[in-house]
Formats: sequence, structure tokens, C-alpha cells
Amino acid sequence: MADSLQAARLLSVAEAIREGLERALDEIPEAFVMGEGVTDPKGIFGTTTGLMDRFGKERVIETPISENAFTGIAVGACLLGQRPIIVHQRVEFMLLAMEQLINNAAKLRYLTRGRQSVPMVIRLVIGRGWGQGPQHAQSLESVFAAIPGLKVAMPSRAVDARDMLMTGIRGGDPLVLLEHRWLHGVRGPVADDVDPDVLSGPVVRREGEDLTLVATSYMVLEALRAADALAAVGITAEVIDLRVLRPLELAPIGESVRRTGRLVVIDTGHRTLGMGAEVVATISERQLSHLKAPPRRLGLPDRPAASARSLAASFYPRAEEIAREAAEALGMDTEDRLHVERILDERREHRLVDVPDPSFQGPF
Amino acid sequence: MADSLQAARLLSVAEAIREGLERALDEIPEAFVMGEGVTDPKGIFGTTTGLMDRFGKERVIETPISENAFTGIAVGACLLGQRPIIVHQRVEFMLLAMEQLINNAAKLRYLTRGRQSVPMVIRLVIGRGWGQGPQHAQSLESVFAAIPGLKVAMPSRAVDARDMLMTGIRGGDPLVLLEHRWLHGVRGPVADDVDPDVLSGPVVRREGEDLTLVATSYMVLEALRAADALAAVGITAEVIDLRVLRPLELAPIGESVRRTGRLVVIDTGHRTLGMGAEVVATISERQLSHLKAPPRRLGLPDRPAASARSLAASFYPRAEEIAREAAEALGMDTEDRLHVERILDERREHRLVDVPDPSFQGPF
Amino acid sequence: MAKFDRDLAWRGYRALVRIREVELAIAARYPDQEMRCPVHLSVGQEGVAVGACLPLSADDLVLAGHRSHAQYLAKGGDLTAMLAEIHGRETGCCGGRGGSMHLLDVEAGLLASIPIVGSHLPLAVGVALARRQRREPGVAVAFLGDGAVETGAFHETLNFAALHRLPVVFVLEDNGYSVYTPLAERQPPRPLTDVGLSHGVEGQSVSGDDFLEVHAAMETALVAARSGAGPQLLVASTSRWLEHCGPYDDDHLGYRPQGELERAKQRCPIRRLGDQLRKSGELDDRREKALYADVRSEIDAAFAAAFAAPQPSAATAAEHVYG
Amino acid sequence: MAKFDRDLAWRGYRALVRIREVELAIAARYPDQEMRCPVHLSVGQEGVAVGACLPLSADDLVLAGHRSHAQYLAKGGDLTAMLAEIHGRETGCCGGRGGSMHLLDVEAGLLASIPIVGSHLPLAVGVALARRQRREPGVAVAFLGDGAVETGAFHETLNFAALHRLPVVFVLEDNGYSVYTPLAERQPPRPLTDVGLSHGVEGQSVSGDDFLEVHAAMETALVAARSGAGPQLLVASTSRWLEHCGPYDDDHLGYRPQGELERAKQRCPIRRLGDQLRKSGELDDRREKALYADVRSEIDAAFAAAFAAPQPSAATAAEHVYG
Ligand SMILES: Cc1ncc(C[n+]2csc(CCOP(=O)(O)OP(=O)(O)O)c2C)c(N)n1
Ligand SMILES: Cc1ncc(C[n+]2csc(CCOP(=O)(O)OP(=O)(O)O)c2C)c(N)n1
Ligand SMILES: [Mg+2]
Ligand SMILES: [Mg+2]
Repeated sequence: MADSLQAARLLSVAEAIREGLERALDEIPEAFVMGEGVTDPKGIFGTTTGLMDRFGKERVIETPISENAFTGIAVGACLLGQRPIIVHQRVEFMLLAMEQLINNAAKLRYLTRGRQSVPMVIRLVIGRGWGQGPQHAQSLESVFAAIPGLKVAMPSRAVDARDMLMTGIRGGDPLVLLEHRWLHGVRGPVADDVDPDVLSGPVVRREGEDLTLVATSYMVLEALRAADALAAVGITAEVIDLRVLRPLELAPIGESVRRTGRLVVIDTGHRTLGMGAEVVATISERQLSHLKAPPRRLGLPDRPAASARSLAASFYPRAEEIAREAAEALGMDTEDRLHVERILDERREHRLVDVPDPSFQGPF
Repeated sequence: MADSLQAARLLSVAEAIREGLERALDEIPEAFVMGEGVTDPKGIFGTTTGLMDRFGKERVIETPISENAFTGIAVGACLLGQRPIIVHQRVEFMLLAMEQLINNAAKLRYLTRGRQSVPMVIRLVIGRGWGQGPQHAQSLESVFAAIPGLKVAMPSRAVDARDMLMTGIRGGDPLVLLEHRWLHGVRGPVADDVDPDVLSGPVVRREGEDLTLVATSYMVLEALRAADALAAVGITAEVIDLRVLRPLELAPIGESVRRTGRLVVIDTGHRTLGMGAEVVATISERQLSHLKAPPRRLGLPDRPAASARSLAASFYPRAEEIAREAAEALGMDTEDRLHVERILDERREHRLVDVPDPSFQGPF
Repeated sequence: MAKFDRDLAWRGYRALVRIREVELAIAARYPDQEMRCPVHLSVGQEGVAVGACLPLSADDLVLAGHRSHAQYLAKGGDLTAMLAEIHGRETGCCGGRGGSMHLLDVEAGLLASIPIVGSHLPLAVGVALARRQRREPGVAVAFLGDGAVETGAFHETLNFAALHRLPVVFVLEDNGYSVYTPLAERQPPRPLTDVGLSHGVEGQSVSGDDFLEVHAAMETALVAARSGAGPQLLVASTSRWLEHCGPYDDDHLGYRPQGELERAKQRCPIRRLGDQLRKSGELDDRREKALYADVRSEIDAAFAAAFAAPQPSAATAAEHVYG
Repeated sequence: MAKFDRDLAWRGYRALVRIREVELAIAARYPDQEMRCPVHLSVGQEGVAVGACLPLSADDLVLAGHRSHAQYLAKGGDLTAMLAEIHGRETGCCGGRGGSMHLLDVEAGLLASIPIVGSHLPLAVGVALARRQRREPGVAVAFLGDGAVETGAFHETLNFAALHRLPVVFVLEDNGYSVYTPLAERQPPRPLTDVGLSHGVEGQSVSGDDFLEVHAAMETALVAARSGAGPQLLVASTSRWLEHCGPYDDDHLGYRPQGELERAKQRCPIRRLGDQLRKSGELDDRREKALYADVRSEIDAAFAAAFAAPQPSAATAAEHVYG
């Protein structure tokens, strides 16, 4: 796998998703794409660009502003063997379709003892920055992950995004794919072959011995930054990308903690009742005796996302806060802490808090 | 408090809720009740009986089957100072109104810096038993509790149900009140005075030194049964009724675990990402050194609720399973375990698994 | 007025009587507490389900709501599998997972019954969309009550179906009530066919007590839907005779105006069609007696088989959550 | 045709010009990246907001969607507070918590702007319900786009409002697009007023480019709503001149038929009313110049004040989650 990635093309997450959609439409006659904006000139952040021209209106379906109905229509199409990929441009729009998702999509397989299934992918985009405000910047992954019968995944890199999409649509279950808006522009190597195990569980993104950092989605990038800085003072942090939130496979995290004895989980969504709660609870149940320090969690605080950028800095955990939690878990001395802080400060290059990188100019 | 309860009337949870509604309508001119069935002859399991006759159609409003709209209409009425109490006869119907709840009700206070508020109560009934099946028996409390800006409470006894309702509607925040269908018929003492602290946090329902059992809603009753049986072998279990799921106040549980060193949390809803995850995670973070044994959780397994009663027994945790977890946490010997099991067996009196007690004859 | 088709009328009559007798048998035995799930009986409303389902071909697929016994049987469902489902048995059409509120049977062409009002309507349109995408014949038929008209799901779905001119027929069973609440307390006064107009869909209004009228209107709707004219709406007036959920008469509760139920029973779809059949010479006392005997012995046997079937084993409880 | 009311026309003209100039100023300055939130500009659509808001009294309350700058100003909102909000300042009408997509100001009578399409419609009906329950005067006015017609929320809400004959006016701004998608690709062909009929509500169709026509229709609707005739629907055709979200022209993307935008600009509500005013002698070059100078200096001052205002302090970030 590592080898094939070496030789691979560099794609942004958005490009990788677009490739996944195109390949799915190509390979699977039952697959179709549906959502508000899938035929737009801007193509859902570039992820659907050109698909309509190639596959036509019957397989790339623009929809009315009817999230509940078209989610249910996708479920209905599954009953005859179709494999829809739908997209809502913000997680919040999906809140209109929770009934279809939770009551129908998640339960029809069980109800029919597997005679029917709902092999659909539901792409949801997590907003952040550029003043999105309270109703356009929620993440809510643990809400989806709380529902048996759904699969829920959050890619942190291009290849996973494509492979989750393609594995999901080839599979037999409804997959909620949460795409972070700040990752769409992030590039990474993408091999030709699809990794069929991408939905099987977490992956170690960086090896380490002193501490285990578990993160999802965009927070994996912040965790890797923190791990980089920690390395400067001789701390090796293992960084695990949780990837699949349901079904949740925590054995690799357990193994890591058995070695490191220290755990910090960083959520993309809210800290309270976030994925970190389940991870920390499970690890505490299973590995209590291996914990050398209390486990720790980071995530969004218990309030809505405000629009003003001056309120964003204290809302989103960054590498700095991750390093600080790590320092607590490790009982690092003051000198080392300051050193790590300085490194992160320098590397941040005065980036603005409400945009992912200087090329991101909004408004979306 | 204990004294006033001694002298109090015995009411069922349904009767207590009805009393709370009547008093709220009486005392608060801005209060009104709205929902499908609030003027029905059966009065939402008896909780709204007679209210329309007394307060008229403008304050007891029957609604079309439009959960999303009337939830939003209630939010809108709050903007002018009204205090609606709405009800959905199953948690599942609320899934149609998640957008209004999560985007509007939970965020308008923050958005307006407190100039506007949404002082409404959303009553949701958790179905169980009598073959309700996959779409009429979900609990989902942790989904609601994951949302900042909401308050979420689950009463386990009549007086709390009434007082949560009345405190909620007098307050300044949207309160999701989850009523378990199997509790509606359960009687308990109800004092005249409303306890204004009922939404402040958990309450110890039985004191003990060997182990802390934390439960919500109907599971509090099962936990108390388990504690009873454990007492027969000399184990004293502290039983804490979590009561308020958001904002979550875990200090009393921390204090208890500091004494007992052992924790079992029993969820009414699913175990994975249930309230137990947050409780166990927080206690592990804060009290790691006090834990004498790994914390444990019980809750519904990761599958839908089937209709057939033969599938119900393995779905809902009972006092038996709670006692078994307690035994594990305590490292109890086989003889004691068998003794506890026997007691529980006897006390269960061959109750059927799909009804709360012999007077419950369904269909609802 | 079309010529009286004796054969069709007889088939309709047989189906009406059979469904009525099944529902009455469920009502009679429900107090035994062996059918341990909520049941929404169709007594009084059979004319709509039978009239709308008899013209269907095997390619046509039905989706229904909480009140779906009549649809299941009219569409050719397996009576024993239905009763077994209501009894929570492994041999039920959902293996006991769903109960009465989730009757569904792919073989019979009842693709879903969903007890969340309005929730099956998008599914039905998804089925119609899939039929078109797969170049398969067949119309999706969605049954709904007058209450479902109040759901946003219905309107969003109708708009989508009309926009894409999908082959779907909405059969609206207007029994005038949602649980205990009459239509006038839930919707402003206007003909229910206006709801179709809102989405550019012309509708037909029929008496659901008149099997032949429903049948004829359904044939018209099916021809239109098959020919690409887009979604069709059939509004059928009908009456529910028993309580909303459960086996009993509940007229004593007083939520209906006095005499309404009695008048409704005068319009009984079975009696109406029976009278026509008698007039035409197709039905006489002997044949009627034979029919009832036949139906009842089938029902008794089905109940016996359902009751005797095994309950689902707890060992299988965790199966089929994921594929 | 009613007599030309010069005073009304002048007030309308002033409001139209002011809103247009504010929006153009936002568009011009947006690339400076000091307004760091999504903005949905109203350029081209001002006729509807101004025509519908000028007849309102202080008791009447407005609720809007994502495109609400024009409504906020037409309803008497505070320009500086609006620009401060878009700049993410503590002095913004939401203290910077909401940004452009959540303009709201209780004093101004804009009770909410909600960027989830259709989500504010139930709120508006809740406001109308509360007015009735509290025996207070005042109508709730809900602005919505042609896209919101596709939401279930709209239909559920209209049904409820019609059932209870609540004092609410729905002002439907039909600009023919939802983002890049034209109406014909989202809804079947039929007049949008038919949507009202579905819920027993008669509607009026007006040209949103004609301030006086909108104003007159709104007065009619308000009289009806106030007199207990129930919800009113106003369908106003209009055109969005700039991109859906953001400051730029996007005609080069080719999602509109060629010439459509140019033709729309010919129907400019400002030019139209200006011509009428000139013909009546109420407007000449001098007065027009003075008006623009006046408006522009107000706008410059407001931008300066908004820019100079403090950003919300991080110390207050956690306030007001609960009461
Ligand atoms: C979304 C939703 N809200 C409420 C209910 C409770 N409920 C079950 S059946 C029913 C009445 C439905 O009325 P109608 O559609 O006319 O069908 P009918 O029962 O008359 O056949 C209601 C309100 C539900 N199942 N789903
Ligand atoms: C429920 C929901 N779905 C999708 C969106 C994304 N969105 C924002 S504005 C818009 C178009 C709305 O069109 P219309 O109602 O006609 O208003 P207009 O923008 O034309 O003024 C869409 C789809 C949203 N905000 N909310
Ligand atoms: Mg009905
Ligand atoms: Mg529009």
C-alpha cells in the first residue's frame, strides 16, 4: 500500500472525491448521484464537476430544496437495487432528513432480514470558517455514529475520501460520509487501486511510543502538527486517524495505549458526547491498568459556532491545545512546553483563524 | 423535601405530568400546549386529559401531522414571549423536526446574546414493548444531549416528571423531556411544592458504599431492583438517577465513585455513544486513581428494536444484567452471584418481557 | 357508465369479503393477547385497497403506511405470513421483526409498510425513479391517509415526482380522521384534489365504498402513469369502522358526530358490491354462504399455522444489522 | 389603476436607491476580505422588499431567509448595525454571532433571518399565533424565495396558518433561480399561486419590479390578514443580478439563457419608479444627485463606524448559551 501511494498522483480531497464519483458511475450501472447543486457550475466544491456532461441527467440528478424527500427517494431506489450517492452541502441540511436516515435507511436491512438493503452513500459537508455561523458549521458526527445500521466515516486525506466513497457504494449499507470543508483543498497521494479495507477501522498515521493521539477528519492534521512539534523535545506521539466512526473498531487504539499508556482524543465536533467519549470510555473499560495518566479529550466547546472570527480562535482546538493536553498527560516540564509552543507558533506563520490556507477566499 | 414527599399524594407519572401541565397553564398566561392528540379522548396516555375543556382551544392546540412545522411554530411563538409545551407521541416523530430543534431552538439565545430565548418544553415519549418495533421504540437521549443550547432531562419518577416540566416551562431554555412509556403508569409520592432544583443534576436514590450504579429513566427502576438483590448478599450499591442529561453535572457521581471505586452506568438507549460513554469518560478522566475496577456500561445493543417478544429479552438490560455487571466489578464469588440471581428470579414473578406490568394491555 | 363486469365484480367481492373477515378475525382474537403489536385495522376501508390493487400487474409495486393489512392481502400477500408477522413469528413476512406496522413482502410486491406517517411516500417515488432508471416496467403505488397530506414529506415528494413525471400513483384514503381528529380540525376546507394541483397534478375523486369506481379510476391512473404522464392522484372517500389502533369499536368516545358511523356502515363496500352482484345474478345466498365458509376456513387454517410457527430465536437477534 | 401617490413613490424610491447603494458598496468592498462571512446580495430584487415593507406598521414583524439585507433596511433596520454584523463586530445587530446570514434585530422588527431554506417559515407562523394568543395587533410577514416552495416546511406551515386563519403574509420572491438551478428544473410547470390553493389560500401575483404594484398588493394582503381572513400569499416576480452568494457578476458561467440578465436589468425597479417620478415632476437630476450623495455619505459613514467597532471579545464567547 505504502509503495503504491509513493507512485501515486497527488490529488486534493475534492479531486479524489470527484474521481471516486466518476469511477463509481462508470463501474456500477446502479450508481447515481443526486443533490442540490450536483450539476452546478461550481459542482459542490468541485466534487461533481463534469459528471452530468458525461453521465447525463438520469444519473446525475439535480434536486429541489427537498432534503427529506430526496433522501427518502434514494432509500426507495435502493429497494430496487439502485446505489445512490446523495450530497447535502452542509451537515445542517441533513437535519431535515433525519427521519428517513434513522428510521428507514438504518433499519430496512434488519427489518427484512437482509432481503433488502440500502447501499447508499450520504455525503455531508462540515462547514468551518469564513463566518459560517451557528447554522452552517456543525459537525455532529457522533449523532450519526449513535445510530445502529448506519456506517459513518470521516476521511482526513484524499485517498481515504475516494476509497470510502467507492467502498461504501459497492457495499451493502448506508454510509454517512462526513467531508470537512477545510480538507477539500488538501492534497495527498492517491493510488489507482481502491483500498477495500478503508472502512474497516482506524489507521496509524504516525508511530510513537510515548502517547497516543486519536483524531478525526481535519483534527488529524492538527494532531500531526502537534506530534511534529512534540518530536522536537524528544516525545514520540502515535497519531491514529479514527476514520470509521460506526461500526467502531477500537482494538488498534487499545493496542497503542497498551504501549504508550497515555491517550488524548481530539474531536472535530463537540467534545461532550463526541467520539472521544466513546473512545475514552471503551479504553478505560478495557485498559484501565495500562493507563499511566488520565485520558484526555479535546473538541468543540458547548456552544454554537459564532460567525465573528474573533470568536473562532477559542472555538476550534489547534495543534497548540493538543500539545498542551499531551504535555499534561506526559507531565512535561515547563522548558519543553515552551519549546513546543514556540515551534508551533513559528510554523503557524500567522495563519488567520477563519481560513484553512491563503488560497481559500470564501465565501463558501 | 423527604418530609414533604412523605405527606404527599401518590400519583402516576402520567397523572403528575397532567398536573404539571394544568398548573403551568394556570400559573403562566404565556404557556400553551400543542401536539397531535392533546385534545384526544385518550389525552396522550392521560397526560392532557381535560385540559382543552378547561383552557380552551387556543391554549390546548390540536395539530395536523406536521411535526417539523409545529415544532418551529412553537419556537416562533417563543420569540414573542410565549411558553409552548409541545408533545410528540414517539421519539421517532421528533426526527422530522430535528432541524428546528437543533438549528433554531438550540441557537437563538446565543445568536441574540440573550435578547431572545426559547423557553419551551418538548415532550417525547419513548416506546417499549407490545411489539412497537424498529420505528416506535427508540430512545435516542444521547442524540439530544449532544446539542449545546438544549436542556435534556429524563424523569424516573412522578414528582420529577412534574417538576421538570414546570421548571422547564418557567425557565429560559428549550427543554427536551424524555418520558418513558413504561413509567407513565408508575406511581410515586408527589408533594405540592415544585422542587426548583430538579433540573440541576443527578440525585442519589439509594445510598451505598460498595459500588455506584448510575441510570436514567426506566433503568433507574431496574437498578434499584438490582441494588435490592445485591443487599441480600451484603453489598450496598449507591444508585444515582442521572436525571439531567444536558447540561451534565457529574460531580455527584465523581463523589460517589471516590467512595465506592466502582462504577456501572445503565443507559435507557443504546450503549454505544450513550450517556454512559460520557459518564464513564468523564469519571475516568477525573477519578482515574479512585477506580478500583474498570468502569462498566450497559445499554441497548447495536441493533434496532424488533417487534417479536422473543427478541425483546436480549435487547433490554434488566436487574439481572445489572447485578451481573456489578458482580464483575466487585469480583463477587459464585455463591453470592447465584444467590442474587435467585432473588431476582423470584421477584420477577414470571413477568412478561414485553409489558411493564399486568395492567398494561396495549396496544399503546 | 361502463358495462357491469361480472367477473371483475366477483373477484373484487371475494377479495373484499376475505379482507373483511381477516380483519374481523384479528379483532375477535386480539384480546387473547397473542398478537402483541399495535394493529390498525381496515374494516370499512376495504373498497379502496381492493379497487386500487386489483388492476395492478406483478411489476407494479405497492408501498403503504401503518394501515396496510388490506393492501397486503389485495396485492396478493400471503395470509399466513401476515398473521405470523402479527404474532411475532419467524415465519412472518418480516420474520417478526416488524409486526403489523411493518408488513412488507418483496415477493408479494408490497415493498414497504412504514408506520411513520408520510415516510413511505419518498420511498415510493424512489421506487418509481429506479424503475425508470433501470428501464423496467411497473408503477409505484403509494397508499396514504388524509393525515399524510399534512406532512411536508408528501409535498416534497409530489413535487419531485411531478417534476420528473415519474410513474407513481398516490391513492389517498380519506377516512376523514387522523386518530380522533376530524379533517376539518387539521386542514382548511378545500377539495383534497387541490393538493395535486399545487404540484401540477390533476387528480380524480372517487367513492372508496364503490369498488368498481375505484377500480376504473385506478385503471385510468395506471394507463396515464405508464404512458409517462407523471404522478397520478386518486382521492377516495372511505370510512374506518373500528378504533384507530386496536380491535374495538370506539364510537362511545364521542369523537364522531352522532350517526356518522351508522351512516358510514350503510355505505359498506361489500354490501354495495354484493347488491350489484345479486342484481346481475352472479351472487345468491348459496354462493355467498360458500364464499364465507371458504374464506373462514382459510383464515382459521392461517391462524393455526401462524400460531404454531416458532418465535424468532434470540440467537438471531443480532443478525442483519449490516451487510 | 390607482392615482400616482407622489409622496409614497418618493419614499419608495429613496429606499430602493439606498438599498441598492448599500448592496453595491458591499459588493465593491467584499474583495478586501474584511467582511468575512457569506453574503447573499439583493441587487435587482429591491422592489419586493421595499414594496412589501413600506406598508408595515411597527407592530408588524418580518422574518426572512438567507437573503435579507433588503428586508432589514426596508423594515427600518440600522445600517451601521447591519454592516457591523457583516464585519463580525460586537456592535452588529447579532453582536457578530450570526453574520449576514442571521441578520435580526428585535427593535427593527426583523425577528429572524435564517439561512436554512424554509426554516423561518414556521417561526413566522409561530409569531402570528403568538400575536393572536396575546391579543396583540400585528401581522407576521415571511419572505421566501421560489426555492422555499420546495420545502416541506413551507407546506406544513401554510396548512397550519390557513387552518387557524392566522395573520401572516407570505411574500414569495420569485427570482427564478435556486443558486444556479432555474425553476423549471426544480418544480413542475404551474403558477406559483396554485401552491396557495393547495392550502385553501388565494394569492396575488405581482411584478416585483414595480414598487407601487407590490405596495398596493401588500396593502390588500395586510388588510385581509388583519381582518382575520387568514394567511395571504404574494408572488412577486423579480431578478437577482449578482451571483447567488458573493459580490460578483456570474453571468459568464452560462447558467442563465443568454440575454436574460440584460433583459432583467431593463426592468430595474429603480429605473422604473424613477421614470414615473420624473414624469410626475417629483424627480429631476438635481434631486436625484442629492439623493445619491446623501445615501452614499450615509453608507460611507456606516462602513467607517462598522469597521472601527470592536470585534467581540473572546471572553464573551461562552455567554448566553443558557438562560
Ligand atoms: C410522523 C408521525 N406523526 C404521528 C404519528 C402517529 N399516528 C399514527 S397513525 C396517525 C393518523 C394518520 O391518519 P391518516 O393518515 O388519515 O391515516 P388513517 O389512520 O386515518 O388511516 C397518527 C397521527 C405517526 N405515526 N407518524
Ligand atoms: C435546507 C437548505 N438546503 C439547501 C440550502 C443551500 N441554499 C442556500 S440558498 C439556496 C437557494 C434558495 O433559493 P430561493 O429560495 O429561490 O432563494 P434565492 O437565493 O433565489 O433568493 C440554497 C439551495 C440551504 N441553505 N438550506
Ligand atoms: Mg385518515
Ligand atoms: Mg430564487
